[in-house]
Amino acid sequence: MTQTNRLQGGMIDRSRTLSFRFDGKAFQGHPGDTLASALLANDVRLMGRSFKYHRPRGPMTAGSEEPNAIVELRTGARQEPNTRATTAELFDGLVANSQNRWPSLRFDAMGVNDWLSPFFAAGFYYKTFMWPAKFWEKLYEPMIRRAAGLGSVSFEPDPDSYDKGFLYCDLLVIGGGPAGLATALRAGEAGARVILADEDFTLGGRLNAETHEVAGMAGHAWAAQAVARLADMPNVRVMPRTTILGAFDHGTYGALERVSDHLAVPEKGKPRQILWRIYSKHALLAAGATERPIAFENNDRPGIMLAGAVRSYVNRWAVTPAQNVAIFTNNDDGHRTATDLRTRGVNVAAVIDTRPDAPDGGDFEVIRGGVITNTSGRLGLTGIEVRTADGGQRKISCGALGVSGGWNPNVALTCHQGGRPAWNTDIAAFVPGSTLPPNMSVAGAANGVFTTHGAFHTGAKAASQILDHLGLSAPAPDLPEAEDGPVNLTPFWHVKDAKRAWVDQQNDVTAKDVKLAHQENFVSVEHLKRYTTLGMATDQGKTSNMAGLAIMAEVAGKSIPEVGTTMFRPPYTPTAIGAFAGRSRDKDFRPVRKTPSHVWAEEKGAVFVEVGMWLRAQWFPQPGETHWRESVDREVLQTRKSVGICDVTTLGKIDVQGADAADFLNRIYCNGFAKLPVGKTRYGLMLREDGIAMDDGTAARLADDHFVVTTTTANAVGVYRHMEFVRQCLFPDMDVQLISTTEAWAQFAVAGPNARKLLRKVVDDDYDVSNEGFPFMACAEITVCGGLRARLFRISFSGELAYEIAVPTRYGDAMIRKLMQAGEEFDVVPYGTEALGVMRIEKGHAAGNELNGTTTALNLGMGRMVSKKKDSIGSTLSEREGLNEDDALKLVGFKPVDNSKPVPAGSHLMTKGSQVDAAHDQGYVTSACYSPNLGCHIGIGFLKSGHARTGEVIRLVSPLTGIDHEVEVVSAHFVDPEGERLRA
Amino acid sequence: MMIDHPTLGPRDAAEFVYMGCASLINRPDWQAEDALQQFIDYGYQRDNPSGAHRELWFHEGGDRSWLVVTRDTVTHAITQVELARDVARREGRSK
Amino acid sequence: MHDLVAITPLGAAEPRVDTHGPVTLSEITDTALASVAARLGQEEQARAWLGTTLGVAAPDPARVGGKDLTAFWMGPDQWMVEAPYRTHEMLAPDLARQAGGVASVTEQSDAWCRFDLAGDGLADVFERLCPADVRSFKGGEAVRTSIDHLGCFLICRTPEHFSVYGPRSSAGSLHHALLVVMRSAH
Amino acid sequence: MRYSGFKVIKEALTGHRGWGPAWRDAEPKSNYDYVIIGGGGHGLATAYYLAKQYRQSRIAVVEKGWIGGGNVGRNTTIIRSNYLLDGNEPFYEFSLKLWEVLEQDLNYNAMVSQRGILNLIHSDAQRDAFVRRGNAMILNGADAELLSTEQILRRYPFLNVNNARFPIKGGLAQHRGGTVRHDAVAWGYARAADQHGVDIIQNCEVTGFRIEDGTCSGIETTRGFIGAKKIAACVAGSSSRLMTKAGMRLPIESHVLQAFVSEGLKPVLPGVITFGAGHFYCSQSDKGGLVFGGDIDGYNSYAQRGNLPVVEDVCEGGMAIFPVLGRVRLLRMWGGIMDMSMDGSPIIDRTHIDGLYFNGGWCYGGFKATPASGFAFAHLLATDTPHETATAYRFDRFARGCMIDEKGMGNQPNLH
Repeated sequence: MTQTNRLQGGMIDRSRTLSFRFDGKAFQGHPGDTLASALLANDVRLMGRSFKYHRPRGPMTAGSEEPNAIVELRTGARQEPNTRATTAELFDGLVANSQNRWPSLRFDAMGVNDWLSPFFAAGFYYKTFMWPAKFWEKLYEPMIRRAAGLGSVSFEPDPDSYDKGFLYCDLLVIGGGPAGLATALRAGEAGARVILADEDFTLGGRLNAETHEVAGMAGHAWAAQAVARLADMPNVRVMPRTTILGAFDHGTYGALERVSDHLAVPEKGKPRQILWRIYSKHALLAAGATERPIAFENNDRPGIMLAGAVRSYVNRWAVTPAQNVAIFTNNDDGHRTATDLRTRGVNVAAVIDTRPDAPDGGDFEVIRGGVITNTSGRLGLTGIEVRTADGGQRKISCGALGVSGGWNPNVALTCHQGGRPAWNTDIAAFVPGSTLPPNMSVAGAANGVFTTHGAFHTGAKAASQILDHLGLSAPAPDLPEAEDGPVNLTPFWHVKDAKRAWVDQQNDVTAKDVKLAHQENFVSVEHLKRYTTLGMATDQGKTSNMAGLAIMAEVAGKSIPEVGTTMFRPPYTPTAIGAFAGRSRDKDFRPVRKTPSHVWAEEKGAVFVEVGMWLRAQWFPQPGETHWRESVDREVLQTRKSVGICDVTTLGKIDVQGADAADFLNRIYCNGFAKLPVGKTRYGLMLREDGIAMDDGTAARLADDHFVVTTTTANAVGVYRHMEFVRQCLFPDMDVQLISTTEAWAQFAVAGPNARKLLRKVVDDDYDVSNEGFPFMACAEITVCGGLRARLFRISFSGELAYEIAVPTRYGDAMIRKLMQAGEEFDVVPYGTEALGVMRIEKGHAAGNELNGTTTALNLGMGRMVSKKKDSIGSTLSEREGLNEDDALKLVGFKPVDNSKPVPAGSHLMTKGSQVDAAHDQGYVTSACYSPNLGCHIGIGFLKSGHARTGEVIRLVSPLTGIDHEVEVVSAHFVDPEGERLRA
Repeated sequence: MMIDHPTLGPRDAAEFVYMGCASLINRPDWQAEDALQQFIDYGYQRDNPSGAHRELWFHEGGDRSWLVVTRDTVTHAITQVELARDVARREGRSK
Repeated sequence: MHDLVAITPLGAAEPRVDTHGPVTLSEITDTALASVAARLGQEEQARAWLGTTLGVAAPDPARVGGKDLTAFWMGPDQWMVEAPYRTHEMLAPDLARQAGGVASVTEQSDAWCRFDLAGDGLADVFERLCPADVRSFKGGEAVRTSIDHLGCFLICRTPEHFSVYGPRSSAGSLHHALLVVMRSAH
Repeated sequence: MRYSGFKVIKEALTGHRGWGPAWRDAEPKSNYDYVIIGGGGHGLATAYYLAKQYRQSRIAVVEKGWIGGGNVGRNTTIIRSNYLLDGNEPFYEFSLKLWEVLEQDLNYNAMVSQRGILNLIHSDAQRDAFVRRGNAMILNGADAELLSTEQILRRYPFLNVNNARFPIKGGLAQHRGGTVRHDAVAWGYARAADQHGVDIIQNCEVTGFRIEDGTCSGIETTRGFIGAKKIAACVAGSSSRLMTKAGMRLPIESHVLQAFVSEGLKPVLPGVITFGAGHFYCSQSDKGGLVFGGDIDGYNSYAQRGNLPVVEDVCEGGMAIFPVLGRVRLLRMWGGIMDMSMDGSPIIDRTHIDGLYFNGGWCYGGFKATPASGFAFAHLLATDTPHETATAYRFDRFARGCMIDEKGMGNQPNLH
């Protein structure tokens, strides 16, 4: 029994047969099929289960608005939950499984919910499950969660890649139906840069689904010709399988191109999907319309679908959903479906038309003024019950039912920027309102013009206007002949007195639920939606919102536009999270920055650590070292004993030049810089305008009008931005030029008593590095290794005699090798960020943990640095009382009373004997380490009244990590407090 | 969102870093009698209008210009873009 | 002459070359760079001097130009001068001397890594990398833009030859992004 | 009418005819003791606690649209009290305690689900900061636990640890944190307030304040003048727009924060999880959708919608830690207007105008604060003294230099 429902003709390639499996069973279809069309061809109508009541469901539509026929597509890591069978292109080997059912689609134990549905009315859960309170997390919620949800994820990383891109155009045409094609042709011929995007894999829109002729040929043939013409234009980009997701500000559109979803797996190196950001000067929305159902008793059985979808299946895919089909309609479109079915030789059981004055059909029965009062068939439609105009009841046997309640223009994108649609009584539907996104026009069915003729003409008119705006001209178009039938429709939303008539099929919201919402005063559209979940399903309300609104209007005694409409929000159709992330995932989430000595450090077996984007050497393990502390202790001790080398390139460097450079720095730093002599470096503290410390570093004066400023690694970008703000916005007449040079120079700290001796071996003889010739805080431009330009700064973060030497980055690798070689006789060690941290804590230097955005110069023990004699950023607001309290937090050091105890960062401080709670909090430890020099853990941190409490024993508590012991308040300068070493 | 850069033409706002109200250009005089109060207002009080808003954007991913952009906070429509340096000079800032 | 041996931004002794489809991606190391920013009030003089140095007018915004030396626009009254490193290792100090105080010059040679892409279909590659309108480029364009979170300069020498300057420390990430997209686009 | 399981069963068997309106649609009276402007979570909670806890009467809530239509109806539903600073932590912990008894108090199932919240740690410095925070929480009587990566992987086995740009080095958990069905909070408070006699007046927009001699005696609205002894503004993102009508400038900017929900899925995430090296946090609703968000767009906006770059940034964060989500589809995105204050913390205070009170500046942390905000604001309105957990939320803290800056970002609202 293969493809028993396949008809003649259609836009499928019968020369090839594709095999696929659904719920383990093998089927066949053809290229051009969707999963839904192929299953229908094989007489499979049951494809899913609904969300709440687990009702059996089949496809309701033939497009992306599908609420019912959603499946788990593919298996393994590529399993894709909630995939619309109606848009999934068939490929050979496709595997799909039904979802939200157990144990099988045909027998779903959760179907019991359907029998219990009276208890599960809208919002029932807000009224119960409250007792006892503890049971919610333990019992009720797990139960609800297991039952809820639709498809499942594989729990394996998505193996496919996603790409991103950026496109520019004069005109973005959204939708490749007649209106879109006509517009694209016209604009393309006029020379505009055009992008034509359509979600379908074959452009043409309804031309592919209808039997209307265009210019004397089949509509789909005309569409194919138009697409071919467009493809030949170099200024036009035709993008099938591309959904415009959202209309964002200033002509920016998001688009998803499904590059590989029609393949079993993407080609090597190719992405699964691409998220395009399209920058358009104009956009034309020609996204067509979506048919809407009518709500009636048991209107959700597999085999009941929209009448237009029946035509799509019949005409495009040459598939009939059953051999005997009935139609339920309030408009002429339904009759068209019957005609098309008859043309293809399918039996039409009857056309039930709600209109007493419905037109005559062809060779099928029309039941005028009739309504469907019930349907039968547990897993698929077997028949309908009809109440005729005279009140009689008829039972009609059928395997499928096409329903048409009219069409809703696809206005979603017109509303993405806050615009509201307007009600059009003629077609009883919302059409685009007066406030469209800037530079968007709408044509064709999306604008409520439902004929092919109208689509061509409104498209051509929009094209003229857009071309005028672009300053382009094109000859008046010769529009093809096309059908131009009027829309004959009498609004009819639901059959009254139904016990259960589905409005939102996926979420199982019935007409009664809408009425109950009204009864409970959830009348506003947003309340209705949120209370009943109407329109919150994966179809985003495309098939349900209108009926819900209409029923609410009816019970509230208002018109539909008075009740309102809900907002349409992006994305137009649900879109893979992976696509929005693009290439920036896993290890490629953010770029990596490597230091100039990275290759060398790798050779040395360094352990690396992420510091922002940077990868830095954390420590350099030596053979035999089994614990990181061994390595770090060794690096610290050896540096303090002899000499160590550390790559400090990551510190930000900003080149500041200009006649006013010194004055500029005087404004930037709270301490004075105007009088810094050439050849000297000074420590500087920058405040934010609110008086809080922003960053610290050094500024070296290389010339009268030339400084090099360093920043912390973390704040390099922010400080540069801030300096540009001060330069451009606050003091625009200062002669100052700024540029970052962070990456231009490889910079190494050479620290320790033997630092000078080591440097002497690499610095060229022309330069004096003696203590007298190059004292503490000196700086100079020098040469090294026989002529390489370099910069030398005598600054120290470790507290030792130390220098920082900078060479052009390309020589950084060679430089560290040279330094290590020169240091061999001193047993030089490379040290990483851990040892760097230990030594700066031993010296009591503030770093990121102390400059945490809430601390002032006063807190940092640098209150006196804030010059009162000049204007600098932050100096005024730093004077506020709250920042200058007598017992303000001050940076001090801590040593454990019991030397074996740790002093962990993040611990809080309590006065001895006081209560341990927030009210008695005295401060906190910011940075801590084991000091191999002191032989115990030490910490620095902020303590109320700070130094005044030196010698006091206080209580260090970290209830989070189970720590509570005593520490002594000491100076933060644990090592060489007088600074003799760094001046040596 | 697109910002029509006065030198470079329309550029994606993603290339820019936003700071806030352009009134931040008008930094008070530190020697004024009521300097502290002026700085408090400057630092903390905002018009925050719904409608036209003059605001500072930094073209960090571009030419490193600070711009003053006049943008409607309800519709996001941008009506004017100027180099902040020109605005600052016009508003009397110097050195 | 010093005895230090340079390594490439990708961390090797020799520059790397990769070809995929019609596109060749080359790591370029023979480039010296120096930024030139006009001093306040000296904008016209700085532009004139730079024009003399380049042998063509100082490039307009978002443009690149020159002969032996080339320069591209970086910002208001600010340019980046490019020259062969072999012959111009001292580009910045040389320019600083020549500028005679009308411009501030800063060495930028090693702040950047440079990758050149040559071949057909480069727009297909770059439209997946950055929000620049590369399809409209005819040669001579220079824009600062963002490639996978990296601030880069994109220089269109000709539609068949682009240069990308990115932060040198992230050469590996930038190279990876370029290669991935070359494979995706071609 | 009391809600209960028995009532649900009874109504199910009798056609649901017995359910009445959850709250009345009241007509505005000419005079009240208290008028609360803003029918969002905070305004309705204020009215409820004012009526119930402080036994005040003649209370109205006026709402320009439909109740619960602001941020209480468009957030990512998270509750937690994992704050660091003294000015904040007691308040948010008080709020969490109120959440824990909310449903029984309101007789409304708002699905308060203490499924736990976890902040991932990616660096040593971040661990130091989280240890300090966790200790502050415990010292304030809240719960906190420092988890190892192994402990985290037991709960989230599919977290990206093998191919991560920023490795996970642990996490700070608050097990009492979790999620709440956000809309139900507004409805629950509205229903309970209504039952205590509060008038809820929808579709009533304030057009001005009647202020004479420094005293506010009522509001002009689209439905006429409404007099009151005390007027309480509680309008979140619209704070500046409203208070301008009273001649006030605020230390607040309005910014857009986007949020996202995926299609429904069978259970994936057991709790709330926050990425520490990017902008992404996520939980799963009872209905099955993944509810997630990230950072604000960063520019002033009243538009309730954002732009693509932030959508992409958030999803990049998601794919950095959960590459299993690649094929999960984002169903809907939306934006709310955040009243971003100058230090990232709120204001609950009297204004300089007698009779006019202000509650705002919640940034994107307003939802979790709903019960305590209502309680503390009711306390202030009823007693003219700040509630003990909200003493720091004063207007003058900026002038005094007593900012409550959790993130340490200073006076730039979009960085908080």
